[in-house]
Amino acid sequence: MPEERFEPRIIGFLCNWCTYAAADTAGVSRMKQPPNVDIIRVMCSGRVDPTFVLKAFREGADGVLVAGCHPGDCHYSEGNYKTLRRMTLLRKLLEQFGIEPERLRLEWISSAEAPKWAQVAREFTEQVRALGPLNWKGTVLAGLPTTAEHFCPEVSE
Amino acid sequence: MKKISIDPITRLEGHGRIDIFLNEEGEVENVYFVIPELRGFEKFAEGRPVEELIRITPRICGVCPEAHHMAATKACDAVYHVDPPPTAKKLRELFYSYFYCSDHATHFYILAAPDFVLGPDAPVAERNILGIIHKVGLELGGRVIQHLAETHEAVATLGGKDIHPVAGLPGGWSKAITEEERRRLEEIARRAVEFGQLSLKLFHDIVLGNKAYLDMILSEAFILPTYYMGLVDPRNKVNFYDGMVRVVDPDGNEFVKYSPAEYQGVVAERVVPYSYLKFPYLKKVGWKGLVGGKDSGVYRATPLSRLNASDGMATPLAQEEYERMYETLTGDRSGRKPVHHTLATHWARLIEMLYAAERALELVTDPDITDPNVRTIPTATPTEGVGIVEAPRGTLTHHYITDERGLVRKANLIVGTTNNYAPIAISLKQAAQGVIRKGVEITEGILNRIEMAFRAYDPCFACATHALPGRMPLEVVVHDASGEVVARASRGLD
Amino acid sequence: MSEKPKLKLALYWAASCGGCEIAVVEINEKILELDAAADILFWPVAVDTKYDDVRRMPDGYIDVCLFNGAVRTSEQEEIAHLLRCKSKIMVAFGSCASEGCIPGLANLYSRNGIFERAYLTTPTTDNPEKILPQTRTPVPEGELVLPEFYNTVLTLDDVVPVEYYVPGCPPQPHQIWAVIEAIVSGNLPSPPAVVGAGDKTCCDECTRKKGEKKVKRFYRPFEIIPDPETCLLEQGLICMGPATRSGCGQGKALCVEANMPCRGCYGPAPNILDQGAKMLSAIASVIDSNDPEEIARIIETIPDPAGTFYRFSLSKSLLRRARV
Amino acid sequence: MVTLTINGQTLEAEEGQTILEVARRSGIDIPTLCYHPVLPPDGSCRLCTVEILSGSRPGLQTACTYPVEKGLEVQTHSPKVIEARRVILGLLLSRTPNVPLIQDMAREYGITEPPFPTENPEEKCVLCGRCVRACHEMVKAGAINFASRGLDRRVGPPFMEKTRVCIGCGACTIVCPTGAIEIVLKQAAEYLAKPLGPTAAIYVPSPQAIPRVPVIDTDACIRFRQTDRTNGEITDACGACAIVCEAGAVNFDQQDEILDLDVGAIIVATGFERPNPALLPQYSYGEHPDILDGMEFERLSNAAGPTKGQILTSDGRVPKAIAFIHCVGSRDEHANRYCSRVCCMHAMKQAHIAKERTGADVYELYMDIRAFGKGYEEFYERVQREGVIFIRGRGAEVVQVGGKLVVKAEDTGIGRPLILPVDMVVLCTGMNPPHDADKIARTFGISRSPDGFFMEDHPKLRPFQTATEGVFLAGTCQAPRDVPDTVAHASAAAAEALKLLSRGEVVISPQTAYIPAELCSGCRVCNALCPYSAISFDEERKVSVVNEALCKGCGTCVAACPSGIIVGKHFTDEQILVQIEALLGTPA
Repeated sequence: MPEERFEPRIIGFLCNWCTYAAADTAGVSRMKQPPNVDIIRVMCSGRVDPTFVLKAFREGADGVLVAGCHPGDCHYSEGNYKTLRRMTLLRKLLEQFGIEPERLRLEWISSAEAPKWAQVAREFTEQVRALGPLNWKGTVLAGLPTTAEHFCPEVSE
Repeated sequence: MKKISIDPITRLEGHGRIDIFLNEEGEVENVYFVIPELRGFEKFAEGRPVEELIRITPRICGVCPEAHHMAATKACDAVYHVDPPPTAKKLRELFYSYFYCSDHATHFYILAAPDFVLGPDAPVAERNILGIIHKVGLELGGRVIQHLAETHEAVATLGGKDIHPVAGLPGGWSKAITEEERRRLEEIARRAVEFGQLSLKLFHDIVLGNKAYLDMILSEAFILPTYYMGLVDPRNKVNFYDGMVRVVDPDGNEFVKYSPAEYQGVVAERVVPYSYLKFPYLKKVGWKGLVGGKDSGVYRATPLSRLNASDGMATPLAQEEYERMYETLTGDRSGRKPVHHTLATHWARLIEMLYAAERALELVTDPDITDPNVRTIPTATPTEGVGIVEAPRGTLTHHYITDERGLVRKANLIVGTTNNYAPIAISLKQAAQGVIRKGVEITEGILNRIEMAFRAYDPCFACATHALPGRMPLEVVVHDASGEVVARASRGLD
Repeated sequence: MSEKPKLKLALYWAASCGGCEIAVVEINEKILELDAAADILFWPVAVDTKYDDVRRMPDGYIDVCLFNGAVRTSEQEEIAHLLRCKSKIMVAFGSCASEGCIPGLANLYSRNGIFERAYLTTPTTDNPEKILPQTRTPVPEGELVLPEFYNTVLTLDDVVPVEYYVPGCPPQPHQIWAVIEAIVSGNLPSPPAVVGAGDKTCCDECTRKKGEKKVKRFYRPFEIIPDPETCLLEQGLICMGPATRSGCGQGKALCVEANMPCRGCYGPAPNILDQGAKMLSAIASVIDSNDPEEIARIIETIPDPAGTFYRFSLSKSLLRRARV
Repeated sequence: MVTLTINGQTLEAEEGQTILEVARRSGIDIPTLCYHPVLPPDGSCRLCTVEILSGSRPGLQTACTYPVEKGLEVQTHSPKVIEARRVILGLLLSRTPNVPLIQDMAREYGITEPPFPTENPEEKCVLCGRCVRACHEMVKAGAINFASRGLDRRVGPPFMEKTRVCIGCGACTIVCPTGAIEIVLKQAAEYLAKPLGPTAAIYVPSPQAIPRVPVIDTDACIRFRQTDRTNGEITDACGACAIVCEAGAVNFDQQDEILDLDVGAIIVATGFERPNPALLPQYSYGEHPDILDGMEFERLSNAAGPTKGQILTSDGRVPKAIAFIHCVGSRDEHANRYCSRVCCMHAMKQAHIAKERTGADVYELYMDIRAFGKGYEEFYERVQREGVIFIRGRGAEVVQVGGKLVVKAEDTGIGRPLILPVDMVVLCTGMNPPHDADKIARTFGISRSPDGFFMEDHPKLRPFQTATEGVFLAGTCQAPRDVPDTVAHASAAAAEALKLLSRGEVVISPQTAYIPAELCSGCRVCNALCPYSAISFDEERKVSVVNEALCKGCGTCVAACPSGIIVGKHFTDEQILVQIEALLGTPA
């Protein structure tokens, strides 16, 4: 039986004004893009709490894509700079946890750049595919108790 | 054949285990002392900013976090090639002295005293601090508690927190003290000195005054000649905070005197498959297994060792008591050293406690002690450093190697109790052989006598294994020749 | 209290440093009140009781078990199960039992890495035959055993259900006493809950003056002498206070009072999922630059994010451990 | 006030006026030559000589320099005066026998032939010195002056050589009564040659300009050029316009100002930019003066334009054939992909005008005619009826063959290549977004669509609103559109803005941040993060507070809050975390 191709799970956090709009247009214009990226809409990339990224990795994401307006074009004027700072530091942290920093990607995609969105989605999917599965739950946390059970050890006199 | 160790219930029997094997004659064939814990601090120190180890390593042991805090702080001074301002050094030693006052008191009154004050054969349920208080009366009990409370308070004032202090920094101490704080600290130091004298008086009355105990202290079962290690000042007086490490041989002659940076040339640690703890020994003498004497690298690092390895105490009252102890135990006025009586360690501990109190008083009344200049900002590139202090349970060595940004690449820790792993194992075997005889019923009391040999070292295997758990309850399992368990006793130790 | 039957209390430690026990002893003279209010059935540290006694107790015989220490070996896990079933109320006592504490930092590495460092590569190690400790070792007289050393440091509630958590490394005596009083008087909140701590962050207790935060570079504690009045974070010292539960000091944050930044020993603030991620977010947010190069430069001054932001809570973090 | 009589007529005059001024004001003619209203009087040509019958200086005096005085009695045409002028004019005519102005003046005094021998019949300069005074007193350049004496006396730069001191302003040529000075400075020549550009340093931008006030082209104005080149040493050069402006409306000190206004709404109407046809080399724009773009043709055909609305080629001929090339830079993958929407119609309008005024053959080279507006299609038909020739096919190239223009195209109707020799080519360039549109967009927090124009909030439902509350778009800054559409669009924007203002309150989106005061520890991490300064710190309670009216709900503070207590309404942590779980919970 032939080796099955690895299909990465990717979570994308998209800002409402730029990248989400771009992704929307890309869809409406029937641009070719992989199904691997699951999108979560936030008003601004500045809303993306590193907690969300770690949560995504913990729950099994192989890659996380955070995308917002171009620097200077943020609908909220500065939010995306905060994102830039956070993701830069977060990448450094991920490395310490043995997660390739490339699994977390930050992109600036304006609402006008639907083709860029489609291309980034394709590229990143391939990039993560090349990195291989992360599957945190299934490998790193494999065998660790998650929900504590209550039982009494049998007592032998 | 039923294997004690694999039955999940019996495995619950504790964190340290003494396996005593009897031969056909019912005499002690062999004794194994097993430490089932490992901490891995050396590993996860890697990658940390070295100055953070000052706040991380205290978690090796919650009983003597101050010792690790201080060893780490000194190691960091060395790593950054920085010399703290005089007042910073004084504050550190002052802090450290109060810690000794409380730690030694904790051990003597809460752990050791039950054996002496209540007696080895007293009912289990009473052999604890509350029992002591009932026996010696609330008045003394109250003094003990007050002493502990006040010395903890002093440690907290100086170190920011009493358990797991925070004030140490490469190049100094994060916090100067105000005149108001100083006055309170002086008050505490004065009472600590009185308490030290009081405790010694108690020891003389209850222990030395009691022939049975004195005989036990002097008995063969509790004599073990080994090398002795301890930190000494330039005048070879006992010092806890700083100086050179001095080792004397069983005859009391200086074997080696080294500075912290040279420790690797002196000490090595032997790995055995049946325990998570390594056996340190003197490299130059070599590893001959679990035996004492001049030809074995086994050494001890305990209060008694420190006294044996020194030429006396740096403070008057302690010096007096120091001379008295050697007179008593060697039977002549020459003050011949060393003495090998394991149980004398308790006496030595009280002498050290008195010294610590006296030293604290000296420092807290030093005119510079309130000087606000307590920091030197390091400027040199960090490299490598070793910090050594005397932990109550033995010489404590921290050794860090960093990259040019001061991130730890390698760490090595040889902690107080570890030094004494081998001698404890030997003492246990001796004691076992001394008390277990064919046909003698093995009572709780008998086993407790074995533990007394153990307890004299005030072993803290939280430290020893840099593993957690801290306090280690001990299990004594006696197997007959067929491997059957014929007796078992266990207790929590502190 | 004397009328109603005395409370049955048990204390135990697993993978801990013992600081929690010392902290209990440090309630000082109150230890006598405790003695009056409760029977300490089991406290290996200070009280002589045999495991057999515990083993023979009926299930749920102990009213409250204060369990400190993380779970690192098979043995500790079994003890946790035993005490859980003998106790009505299980309390994760202290940072180790609650979040894994500093021992949890071992989760950045593997068991093998730890063994290799401890038994093979430390400079003073003498191990010609490259021996590693074994769970079973045959000796002439029989066999010696060691418990299994887990690859990952677990928290108490990873292995047994827990009613209450008492944070802190160690829990501060005044908080311990508050908890004991609550237990004795039966004034515990409905479980699961954190007791013996505040419901805000250290900043709430911190007495320093706080302003808007914009940081051009971060300093390590030994690099500057901070102004004693001003928020340490504003001075470029990474202080975990903002993401850390309050409760350590009575109206002051202990470490910060000593001019040292908080490291987070009281665990995650009440409303956050992951202490490290939250602190990372806050720290990154106050970086005062929009230029990628400069941002990278400033972040260079934060040498050890994982070891700093997860100093005490790694075992309870979202990722729990590193991939090695 | 003083009273005097001229030629027996009693007149009132003001202190300091000259006899000449008073006489001219009262319509009494006194001939002048060296006199110029904007120059200080000199009295050097002496043509304005009059006779003082009674006054402080009786006898023959120059009227341009003689200040009025009480009881002065003047005769401007007494025999003595006439005689004096005849002598002067005789001398002048002998010096410059062929200057029409002098000839005419002499003739008035009955002199038809030079009474004296002529040195140089080509001489034009009468040495009146107007130019010298202009150069010194007005321009303050001091580039020219009199040289030599007597017969050799002449005007020119030092040693009659080129001088750097001359700024080529041309003032001397303007004041010279006899056209004796020629400008040879290249830049000035070009400046004068430019047919469709402004014609003076001060001009009305366009005949329809509102308000209809002139502007000063500071690059051309003598005063400003002098100020620049002397680094502010000379700041009062020329000022001729100010001297002649009786309303005193000329103000050289006006500066650009930056005003801070608090407003409740903003309408962005920054318009479009003319594309530069030179970027499409096939059309040879800039290589021949008769290749124009639409705007230039507009100017040319304007009644107030340089040709008074006559459509002439650069050499002043009436063109016999004109080609209009559509879609230059529009619907072109090498320029703008979009249709500029207005070109078809303005091309047809201009063709109509061209046909009407020149009767030339007018060609429209088009791809498609987009006559979508009201009455547009009818106009298209009318222009066709007028004989404008519509050729379906894009103008491919404009070349010069022997100085004549040739347009190459393809007639897709007959599927043949086409070669049109014409006299004038009009390139129908469309509309570009302003080159600095990105700066504007950033300033107002609005975004741009792929074509570079500002992006409306919704193409159908919110065509002039933007994503930023209170900022509206009007006209071509949003997309190319013609006048009626622009008026409609702009009116709508204005109405929307007024709605906002009159309501006096704004509707804010529900996605705001909220800080439960009882949970806030006052670390103030969030304070500096809000771009709208919506977060303030309550020193009393030591907690941070969100002003929900200011908050736009970006959630940056929510993500940053280290104690996790800031609630991002409608995007709460819980909501997002369950999304993550849901997405990853299901098997891939």
